[in-house]
Amino acid sequence: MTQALISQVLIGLSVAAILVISAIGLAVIFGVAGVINMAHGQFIMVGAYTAAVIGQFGGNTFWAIPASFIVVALLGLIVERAVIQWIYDRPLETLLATWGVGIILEVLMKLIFGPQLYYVGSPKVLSGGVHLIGRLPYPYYRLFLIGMAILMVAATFIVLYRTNFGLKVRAVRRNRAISGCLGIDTTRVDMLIFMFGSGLAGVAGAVLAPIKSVSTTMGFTYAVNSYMVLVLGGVGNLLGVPTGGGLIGEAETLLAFKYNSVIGELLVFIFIVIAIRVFPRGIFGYYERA
Amino acid sequence: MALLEVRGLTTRVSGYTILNNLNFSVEENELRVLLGPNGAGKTTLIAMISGQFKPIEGVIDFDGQDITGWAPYDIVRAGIGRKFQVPNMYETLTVYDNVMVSLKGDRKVFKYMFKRVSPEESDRIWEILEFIELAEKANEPADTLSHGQRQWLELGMLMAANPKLLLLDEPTTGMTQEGKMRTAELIQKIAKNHTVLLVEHDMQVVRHIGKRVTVLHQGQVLVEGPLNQVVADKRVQQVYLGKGKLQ
Amino acid sequence: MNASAKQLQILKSKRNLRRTPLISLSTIIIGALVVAVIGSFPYLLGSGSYVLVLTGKFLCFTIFALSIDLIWGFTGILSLGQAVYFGIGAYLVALSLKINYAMDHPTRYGHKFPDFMEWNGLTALPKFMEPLVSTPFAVACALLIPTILAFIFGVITFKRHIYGVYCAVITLAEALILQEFIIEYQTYTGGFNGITDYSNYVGAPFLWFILAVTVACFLIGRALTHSRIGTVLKSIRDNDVRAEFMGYNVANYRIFVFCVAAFMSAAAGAMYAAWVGIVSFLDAGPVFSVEGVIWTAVGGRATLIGAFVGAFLIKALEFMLSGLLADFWQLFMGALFIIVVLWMPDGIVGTLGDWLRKRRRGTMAQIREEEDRRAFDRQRDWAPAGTVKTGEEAV
Amino acid sequence: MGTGIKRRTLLKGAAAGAGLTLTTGPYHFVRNIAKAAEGDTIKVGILHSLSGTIAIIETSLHNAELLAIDEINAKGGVLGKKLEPVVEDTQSMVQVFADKAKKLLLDDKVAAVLGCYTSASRQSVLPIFEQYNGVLIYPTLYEAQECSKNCFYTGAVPNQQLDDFIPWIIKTLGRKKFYMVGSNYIYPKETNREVKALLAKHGGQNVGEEYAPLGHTEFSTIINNISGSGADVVFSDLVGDSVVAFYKQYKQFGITANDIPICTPITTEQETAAMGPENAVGHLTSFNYFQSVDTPENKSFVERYKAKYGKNQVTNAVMEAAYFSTYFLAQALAKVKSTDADALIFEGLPGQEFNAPGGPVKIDEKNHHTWLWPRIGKARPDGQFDIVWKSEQRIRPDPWTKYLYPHKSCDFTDKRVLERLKKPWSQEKNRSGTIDI
Repeated sequence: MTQALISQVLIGLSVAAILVISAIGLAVIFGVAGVINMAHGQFIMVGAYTAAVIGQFGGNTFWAIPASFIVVALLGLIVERAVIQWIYDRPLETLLATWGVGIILEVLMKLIFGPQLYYVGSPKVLSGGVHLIGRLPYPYYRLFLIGMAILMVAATFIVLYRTNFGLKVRAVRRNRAISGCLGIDTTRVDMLIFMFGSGLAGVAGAVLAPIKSVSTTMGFTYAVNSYMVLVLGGVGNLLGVPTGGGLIGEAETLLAFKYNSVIGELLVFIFIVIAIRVFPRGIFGYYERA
Repeated sequence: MALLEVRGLTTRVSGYTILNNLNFSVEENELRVLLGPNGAGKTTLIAMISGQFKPIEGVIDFDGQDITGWAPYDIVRAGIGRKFQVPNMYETLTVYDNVMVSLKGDRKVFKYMFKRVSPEESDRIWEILEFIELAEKANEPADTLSHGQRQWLELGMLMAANPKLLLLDEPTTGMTQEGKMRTAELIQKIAKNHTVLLVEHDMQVVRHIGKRVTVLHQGQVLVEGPLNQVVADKRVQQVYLGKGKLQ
Repeated sequence: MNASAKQLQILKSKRNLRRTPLISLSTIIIGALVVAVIGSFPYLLGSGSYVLVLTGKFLCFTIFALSIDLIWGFTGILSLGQAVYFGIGAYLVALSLKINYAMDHPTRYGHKFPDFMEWNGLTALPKFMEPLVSTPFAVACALLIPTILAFIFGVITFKRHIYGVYCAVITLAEALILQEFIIEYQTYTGGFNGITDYSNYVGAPFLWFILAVTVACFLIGRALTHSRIGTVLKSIRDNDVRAEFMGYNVANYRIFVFCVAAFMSAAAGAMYAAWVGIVSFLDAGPVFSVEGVIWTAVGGRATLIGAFVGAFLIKALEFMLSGLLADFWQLFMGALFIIVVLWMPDGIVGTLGDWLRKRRRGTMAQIREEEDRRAFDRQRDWAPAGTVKTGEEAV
Repeated sequence: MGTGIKRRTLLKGAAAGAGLTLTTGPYHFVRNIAKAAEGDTIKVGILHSLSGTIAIIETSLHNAELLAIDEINAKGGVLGKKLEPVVEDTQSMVQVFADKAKKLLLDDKVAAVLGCYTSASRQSVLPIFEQYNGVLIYPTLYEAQECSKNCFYTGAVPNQQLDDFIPWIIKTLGRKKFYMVGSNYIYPKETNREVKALLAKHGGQNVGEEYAPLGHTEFSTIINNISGSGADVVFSDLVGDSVVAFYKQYKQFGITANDIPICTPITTEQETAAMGPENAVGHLTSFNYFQSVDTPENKSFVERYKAKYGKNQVTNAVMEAAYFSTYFLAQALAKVKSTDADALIFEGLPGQEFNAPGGPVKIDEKNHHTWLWPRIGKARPDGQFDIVWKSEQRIRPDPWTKYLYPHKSCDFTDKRVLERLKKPWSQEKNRSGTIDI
């Protein structure tokens, strides 16, 4: 029993990692660029399909990661130039526009790849697992996912808080007009940060494809989970992502273990709503002055 | 007794002490000017009185009751109106509606629901609109007004609310000289039948209005008294050295 | 300009300011026309007609969109969970109808109570559902429970000053919860299959009833937004901080309008269930909520009629395109949303309105001139960073 | 403001006009065009989701049906008329299914409808078909316990999938401890009830039962529970995305088909392709058709399908059913020489025979379900299935599973039923052929 419980906690870690991976891109786009990107799930989906295509040419996940990053970043560039750049000052309307973008992406992908599920294998190196505790081996791939999660958060942190570019980004976020006056090329900053966020979503698609199913309709669930993670953890603070992800992931797996998956999901949602009521800005969210 | 009395007011924001045990009071029907270098805590004091922030220590008495830590709308209902530094009204509403919404009266949801604009109220609105010289723009959405006109409209809204005490936070920012002068006159008109607490940088305006002056420094009252006497004061000049000279 | 001219101006503004009547005569005429057309569908198209079925459905959607318009368009609360109230209303009515139907029409298992309870292992109608046998009671619940729920949610949300994006995401989560809940407790809700196979009320009388309710909702909405309280709601939408410092208890106003909206949605849901004869978890889910928001946006925020246009337009397009070019009709829907957001942020009705208002102001040349003057006015004296958020300059 | 009056009314007018014309106008226009074509074609409704979550499988059904219609038309159609498919996208939403069913019946006046996949969709449209007396041909395996006058069921029912499968697992594989995993809706729940009944009968043992939300893709917990339960075989009726995620993660947690095989009545070639054969290899599926079935009919069917829809396409049991259902319909129309629903239901379709890719199939005269050839397939490394067992004779469909409902059966030739069905729907709402025996 205790053994099973411990292994369950470990599994929870990997679930948390999956949540973090899928949410980090949104944390950048939503939390930093301030765009309510409803197409986030579809971005992940495109990333996964990129991985599938790479797979057709014999490349494995390690090839897919950079490829997906580039592809989806370019996609993000197009979306940002075509749609988002006009509505930065109307955040709630980015929601509608990106919802439209999401629909379009889904249909296009269906027209290109057909409606059937696609296959993405996991690299040979990561097949198999290590025996930690309990009967089951702990899959290498899930360890890899945990690693990826840490890596992606770290990378984002460095980009946002340890580079000159990150400084500009935060400046623009605080006050677009003034930073413009101070000679920061705000359009370029917006563009790049949106691309970066999209790219991260693409990576998420690439690394999640081998354990999930790849279809044109896979997006919505990821988008929803990502928003839950962000809102629970707190928008605009990177620490919020792992916190929110960790809480939700562990809660979901442990509840699923105690009762069953459906009740688990249900309770987690309720827990989130209550939590948000307690911390209106999320656990790590900072309060705007005044 | 004093209309507004602030005792031992203290507040910190992220470690910095903005107001430090501040004592200060305003009499009925007086026009008080609040002076002080940047960061002296003028705006914070206003924010405290209007309930935007809660003080860490100290008491704010208004009209005989302790309003410390009240919700902003309760404080307003108690009779304190606030003019923001940046002009601040309802952009998509017409000038008329802006004033109409601000009219004095019961603001409870269900009491308000079936209320219509009575003739008296309408007259009052037009009176105000003409007073602030925006009558012919009554039908225009507020966001078509120029900056100066916005400032005036907000003053008008405050008059409509007809509070016992008006807190005016730099109402002349970003105006041309003659704009400032006209605003000064407007304020004097208002001050005829309201108590006004005015925060102002521009010495010309202050001279123009020139009544009792309080100088804040590092969150405490430095000097208080008639204008010329204050200006003559050594400490004040020290405080202002390097900053905008008191010419 | 000289004094006398000014006086003239003022007089003119005063005259213009005579409040428009609650409903102008011409509105009544055209409204009556529309109502008459829809009301005569049963005769124009035959009572069995498919378009008739759709029309009733769209009217329910219209009310739903209207409720979103009230809270979003007029008060600035974006709720992505409005379907919660629609769904609860729909499910309660559907349950009641289904139970009654099962009583005199044995289900496929030959029992006297809903089949989804049978295959989930129940042997009789659960105690707590017996009150639902009386349909009037069910309808009462369908209207009241959502309103009360909205009140509770409203209090714990707006009293804590949660709005904007956070409000949007919380309400989204609420919709998800209800959806999960319905699927999980399929013993009582029919789960993934939803509730179907009960007597529905398709036909002229009920269509007229729906029509009447729709008109009523529009009147309520009009009265609400046109009266003084409407002005307060708009002022809250424009600048809630200022409203707070004008002595309005913003939270209370938000809660109030939120409840009204929830009530409307619930009514729409109740009629929807009775009309189409099938409800499923999708009617209570986030996707449906967002659809509602989109109808409102496309039709035109802050214009009541926009809700009507948006709902009818999009649903009609959707159903025609999905028949004509089954594979990629959704492309057009996606494109439509983007176009509306980018090029007509005030929606179809709003944009039309602007255009008309401009035309009335005179020739394009005059308009441009006026715009320039305005721009100049705004430039005349240097404005401090108007973009700074209100109250941010404090401290 | 004042000027606003006229504006607002103008808008209302414009808006209302727009709204109405857009609902009715073009729609009728299109309809009339369609009407013009009427007479020289026989309309057949194709009612599947081409978008949304279920489109993954339903599109392939839609393809198979169109393929069959093309072939029939190529051979000269029926009664000298071509079959005209009326395709509707139901967006994976039950309400839309109901809507479009109404449209097909009321406006397009189709002779019959081929369509639906999930039980949810079938149950949402059946009341409509009963009310307007249409004909629905439903090509999917389903949980049975149903027989509606207006529906013909050409997919497998439990007694054709489980009655041999479960004993085979227990006897041949010698595995007795079953752990049941399913998606959380009617089909898995009903199926598992039957499995439990069969287990009790053949001395199997049910060590666990768990349901995941539809579209759930995180199975680590369930897998952990499975390994904890000491089960030696998993019985899965997960559907859609869940299947793929489950098999993948199952493999990643290092459980192979030799340790605990997954047995299922629903995983097709399509899913094995999607999850990657290496994840499926060795696991078992019970179906009446596999792409690897070795008959000339099947070979040419697979060829024709790939020729029309592309090399990498795979065929599966549900598609096969969709394919021969279309032929059933064509033959029935030819037989009764009319498109009258009752004629089709009582003379046309019952007893139809067709030499399907999976072997000769036949619609039962009594219960309007279909005689099929149960098979058990073992997934190969190439994603196809080795047929490890095939029933000697064609199995009779049994809409009322005898272990659960011994005293019920379905018979449309029975007097009482006919009596009941003679009455119009308005007087007699019960349109099922169920009788007590």
